[in-house]
Amino acid sequence: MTLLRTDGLTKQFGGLVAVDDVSFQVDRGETRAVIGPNGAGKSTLINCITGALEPTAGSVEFDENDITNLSPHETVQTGISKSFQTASIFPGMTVRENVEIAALAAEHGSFEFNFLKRLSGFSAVHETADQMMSAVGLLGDDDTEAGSLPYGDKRRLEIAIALASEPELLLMDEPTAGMSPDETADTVDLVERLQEELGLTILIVEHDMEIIFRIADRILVLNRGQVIADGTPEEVQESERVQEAYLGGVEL
Amino acid sequence: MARDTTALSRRDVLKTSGAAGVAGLAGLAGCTGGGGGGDSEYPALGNYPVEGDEVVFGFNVPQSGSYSQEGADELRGYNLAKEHLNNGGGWVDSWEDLSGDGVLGKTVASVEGDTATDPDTARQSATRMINRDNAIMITGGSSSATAIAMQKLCQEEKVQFMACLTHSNDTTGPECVRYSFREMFNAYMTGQALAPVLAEEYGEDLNFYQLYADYSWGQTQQDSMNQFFTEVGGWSQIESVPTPLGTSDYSSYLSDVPRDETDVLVLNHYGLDAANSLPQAIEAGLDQDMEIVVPLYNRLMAEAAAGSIDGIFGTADWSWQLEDSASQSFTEAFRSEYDKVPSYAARLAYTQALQYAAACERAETFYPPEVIRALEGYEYDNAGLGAETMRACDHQAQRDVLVVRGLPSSDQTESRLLEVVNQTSRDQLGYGCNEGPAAECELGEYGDE
Amino acid sequence: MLLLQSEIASILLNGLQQGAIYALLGIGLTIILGTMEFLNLAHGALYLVGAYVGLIVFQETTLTNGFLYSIGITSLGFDGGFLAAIVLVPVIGFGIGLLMERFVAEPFYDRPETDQLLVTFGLALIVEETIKNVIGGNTFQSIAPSTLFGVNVSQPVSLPFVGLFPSWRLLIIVITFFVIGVTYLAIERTDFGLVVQAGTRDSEMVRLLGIKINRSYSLVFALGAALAAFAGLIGASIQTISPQIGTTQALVPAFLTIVVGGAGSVRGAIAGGMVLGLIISAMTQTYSQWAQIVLYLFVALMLVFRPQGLFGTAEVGE
Amino acid sequence: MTDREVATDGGAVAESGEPASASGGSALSRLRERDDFVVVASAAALIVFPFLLVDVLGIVGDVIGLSIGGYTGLPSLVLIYGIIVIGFNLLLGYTGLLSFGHAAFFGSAAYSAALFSQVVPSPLLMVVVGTLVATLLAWPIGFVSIRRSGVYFAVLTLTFGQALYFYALGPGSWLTNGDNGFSNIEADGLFLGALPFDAPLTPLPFLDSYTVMYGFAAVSMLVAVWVGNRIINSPYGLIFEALGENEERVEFVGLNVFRYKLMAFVISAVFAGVGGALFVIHEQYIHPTTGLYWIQSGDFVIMTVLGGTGGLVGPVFGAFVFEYVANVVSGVSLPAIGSIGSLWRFVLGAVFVTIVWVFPRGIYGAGEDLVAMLTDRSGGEGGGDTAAADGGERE
Repeated sequence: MTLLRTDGLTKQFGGLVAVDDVSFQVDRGETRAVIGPNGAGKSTLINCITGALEPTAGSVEFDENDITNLSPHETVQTGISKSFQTASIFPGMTVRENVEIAALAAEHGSFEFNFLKRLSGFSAVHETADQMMSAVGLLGDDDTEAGSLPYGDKRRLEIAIALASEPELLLMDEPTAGMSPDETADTVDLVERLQEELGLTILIVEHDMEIIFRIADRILVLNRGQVIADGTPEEVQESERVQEAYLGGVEL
Repeated sequence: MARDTTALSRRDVLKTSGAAGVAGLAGLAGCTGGGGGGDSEYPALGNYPVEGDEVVFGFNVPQSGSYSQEGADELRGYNLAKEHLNNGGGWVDSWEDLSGDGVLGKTVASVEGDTATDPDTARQSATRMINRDNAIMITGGSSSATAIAMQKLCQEEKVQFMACLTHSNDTTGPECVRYSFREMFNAYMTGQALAPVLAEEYGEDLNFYQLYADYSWGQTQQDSMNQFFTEVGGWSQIESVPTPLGTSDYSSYLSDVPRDETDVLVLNHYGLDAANSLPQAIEAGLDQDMEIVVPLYNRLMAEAAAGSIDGIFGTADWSWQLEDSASQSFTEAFRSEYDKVPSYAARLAYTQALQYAAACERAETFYPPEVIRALEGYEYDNAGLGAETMRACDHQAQRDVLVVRGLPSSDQTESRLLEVVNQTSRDQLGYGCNEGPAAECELGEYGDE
Repeated sequence: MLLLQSEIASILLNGLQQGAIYALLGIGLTIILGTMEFLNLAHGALYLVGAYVGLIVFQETTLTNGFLYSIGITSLGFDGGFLAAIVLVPVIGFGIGLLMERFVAEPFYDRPETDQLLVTFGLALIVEETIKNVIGGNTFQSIAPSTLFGVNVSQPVSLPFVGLFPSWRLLIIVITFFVIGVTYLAIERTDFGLVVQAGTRDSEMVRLLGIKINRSYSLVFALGAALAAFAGLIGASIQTISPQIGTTQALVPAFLTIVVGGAGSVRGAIAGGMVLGLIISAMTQTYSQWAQIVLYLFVALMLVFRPQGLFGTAEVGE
Repeated sequence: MTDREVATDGGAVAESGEPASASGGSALSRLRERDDFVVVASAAALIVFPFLLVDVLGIVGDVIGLSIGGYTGLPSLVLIYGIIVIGFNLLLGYTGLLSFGHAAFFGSAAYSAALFSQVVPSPLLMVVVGTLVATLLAWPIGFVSIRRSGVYFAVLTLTFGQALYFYALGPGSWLTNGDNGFSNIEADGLFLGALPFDAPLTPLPFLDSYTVMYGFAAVSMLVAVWVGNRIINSPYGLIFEALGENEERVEFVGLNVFRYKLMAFVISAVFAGVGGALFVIHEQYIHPTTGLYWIQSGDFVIMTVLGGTGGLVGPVFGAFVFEYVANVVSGVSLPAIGSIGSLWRFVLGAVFVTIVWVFPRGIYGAGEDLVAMLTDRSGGEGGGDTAAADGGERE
């Protein structure tokens, strides 16, 4: 059953066509990947889906309703959450506060006039926060300042924030960038574990071939904004176009 | 205007309790009502009765901001007055009301405040002097906005205000109050004094063009110039253009002046503004095509534009160059104390402080309503400008006005930049109590009604 | 209200002259703010210092009060004339800029903007009060020379359309445009200028690329300071000089100029200055009471509908 | 704030200085949670404040021969500016938006309250009307300004303030009495004049600095502190702080960044409106330079940063130091130098520079650090915090 579908999605910056007529689907519960060399348009595609960029043409559907022209916060409210490549967190606030703000948004929508209501009264928000912190193993540090966490923990906090929005689809923008090999392994295990526990659908944008071929059910390959392959890891490996454009003809 | 508050005013309760309380706490000898003649037969009002053997005058002058130099000269005038009130000298020797050993037996002490030529700062420092330092009188200021702000406060607090340097018609017009007196002449009188002299000097039915500083002083000033130039000289006004507060480059305004039509350019700018607009007018060569008039001179501007004031007419409150005995004795006393000649701001300060002291002596009390009545309608001729009357209906002094002209750079000395052309007698100046600015003045209550 | 030809011409001339001073102030501020993202509220104080240094270099100034006077120094400076001032004021401004960058800006690059604001605002107060208490609070005459390069500049010259126009003001337009041109070329053409431009586009990237940025930061700051000081000298030649002119005449116009022109863009500062100068000049010759109101509302409309300013890059103005 | 975004985006790469102004989570914040503690603590401070400022300092002054005591009106004035900067700090300290035009809301509230007093001389209604006008003005100004950030936002808000200032001074003087200032404010007591503002609250002689006006201002301050505390402990407090840290992330957790920033702007304008109305009731006078000029907006910024943007009530200390130096220190005359008079701006400038250099988190922040050091809390929250602030030397 299709959760997310793009239909002829295009994005032009003046003369440059960053995303050129991309149509692809993500099924519920699937781990979908988007790969491609630098500048292939991966991030632009994600930004068009989240509404951070306004697509020049084409449409994006999520759970059968059109989210093409929604702003990012509206897209998140429909059930899509994004974790950033650069661990975008709130450094001056505690770990708990970082996660609670996402849980709060999921709880009461994008805007409320509750500026006199006591935050401590939102029990559901605290429970979700605890759940997500424990899921990423940060419950112990809930009182420390997020900025003083080691880099790996920051990435995991970021994922916890994304999960606290209780999304159906989690977009992960190069989650293992700048990580050591064992940190990468931990993160991958975490992602797989979360998928089973929370029944998440995940769309990963990644450089690292080795991870993609291990955990992705289906892979979309982009090059210069165009789709050059879309299928299971095996099909993608065979396709000459992929090898020639992306792997430089090297046999995997 | 001010509503009649019969309820206990702050001063009454605070006075009797506050002073005693503080004195009690600090263990000072708490005797009250001692010292001078039985001066406590009136109920407490404002900072009256005066406790202890000192009476405090509040000198609130600009010490920061663009008029700090004028404030410094006012302060010299005030301190000289305090010195003479306590130990004799200067005018105190010749004024029969003043004894030379304090006022009503109390030595005169003073506290100082900074108005920063800003109405709110002026009010805050005046409030401090009234509430904390128990000043019986506040005086000072070098702009009409601060003068009006302070006199409104003093009316509420029932503490006497003696306006120093404020030339706007409004101060003793629509914004007048019972608790304020003004020695300085106003824009209306400037117009009356200048018009006949300029009509004779430059001729009849000419065209004049005005620039005016767009605040209370400038507005009333250009009104008066227009009224009297048309009435007396038969002149006609081409246009009167407002220049916003804070303008310092007048070149666009000056290039808008129609050179061929205009015979006289009137720069209703004061102090720092005039020190910018006049030189810029000369630089634009306007003086070649027309006469230029700066209705109100002051020392700050004359010094800062010394190169451009040659032959420029204006008016001034007073000048140390006057020959009469009072002017000479004040100038001598000032020069021996500060080795420089006094500006008219210093004379205004000196006069107003002494006038208040003399009024207290005449009323034989510091009780404000009585002091006010002692000042209202008081005739005097010992303040350097011949016969003067402090009018009862709007508290505006009816006095002579000096018409002056800038000296060429060659004749200028460090202390002599202007020459006195004419001392226009007060009989040709002023207006009735139901005319001009006085018509809009409602003084308000004495405080003992 | 039909504007005569001569009025339009004089509006243009006065607008250019006022705009030139705004542009000088704007360029100085924009390269500092653009390159180092340093919010410098002491920019007005640099204008003030330029005016006073110009005063002392231009003529031997007699003091009548202040600390120096109280210890017996009754005159200050030497009769160097305007030429000496044109040379010395920017040089001294440059030196002060170097010191200021080293001791005030450098420790604050990574501090939040509010801290930069407070320390520079405090510094501006200290500079203003020091000058007032040392040299004295009185107002000095403007220091326009009577002759320059042998040309008599004190008499107005008659121009087509405009009629008589102060020749000194004409010369100011020439001088300031020359300085603006030289600065513009220095930034557009030289490699030092390249660093400045790169810095104003994305100072983060410049730092990451490891370009030895510290030295050019101090040079950029010093150049900005020199320009502000020079603007102070020009201002001092047409208006009186007093301790308040830094705050009243330079600080707000500098910020208005850079936002209209686009923060970080030298071309923007020049254009922004000109546009603001023309608006003020046009309004004072028509509805003068509304001049300031129209100026501020214009800047507001500009910021609302063209956020990045005339030449700013969209990213800077987002 | 470009500087902050750089810090967080670069979070992954360089541990550059954390924005010191955001308060760290700790026992202290739990302490702040409990409403009653904050309100009780504030009430205690308000009860003692006039006595300390006017009477005690007055006696200390008499002893050492310097007139450093406060005067009766000063405590109310400090509270009025305190209320304004509490609201302003929600915008500056928490949400990270530096506005240079808040005098527009202060002044418009003051003038509308003053004009309203001639219709109904009731102080309470004056505060309501003034606050309403400030809020109605803040909505459109906020709507167009919030899209900008950094110096653009500061200058945009400045332009609205300046336009109002020059209107009130020139063309609008038929309404505001222009440069003469507006002084016929009819309300001069609570409950339609029954309790005149100047009269002391209690007949006790040594409590004469406690006037009815001070009572009115103190109650308003208590309400402001209570409301402010509720806001920072409500979802808004969390969201404002998050906005100040990383606006993009707030958008990506599903919150409408624009509307929350606008709410922060309007809430701060409400506080400024209350302050404006109280000011005109206290001072019975308002002038365009006091009410609308950009220097007044600058003073609000200075007071807030001086006091410390980290806590809710930090800025109130900044308001106290600012008003005390401006209105009392300026009147002190030292035996050697003579009257400080004109030097007080020098003193103020020196105080600013020292505070920023020595106490990066303002006076209140310094107090918090002192308390943290004295009680030697574990986790060295205080110490760690300041270390982090200086740690980020630029490479």
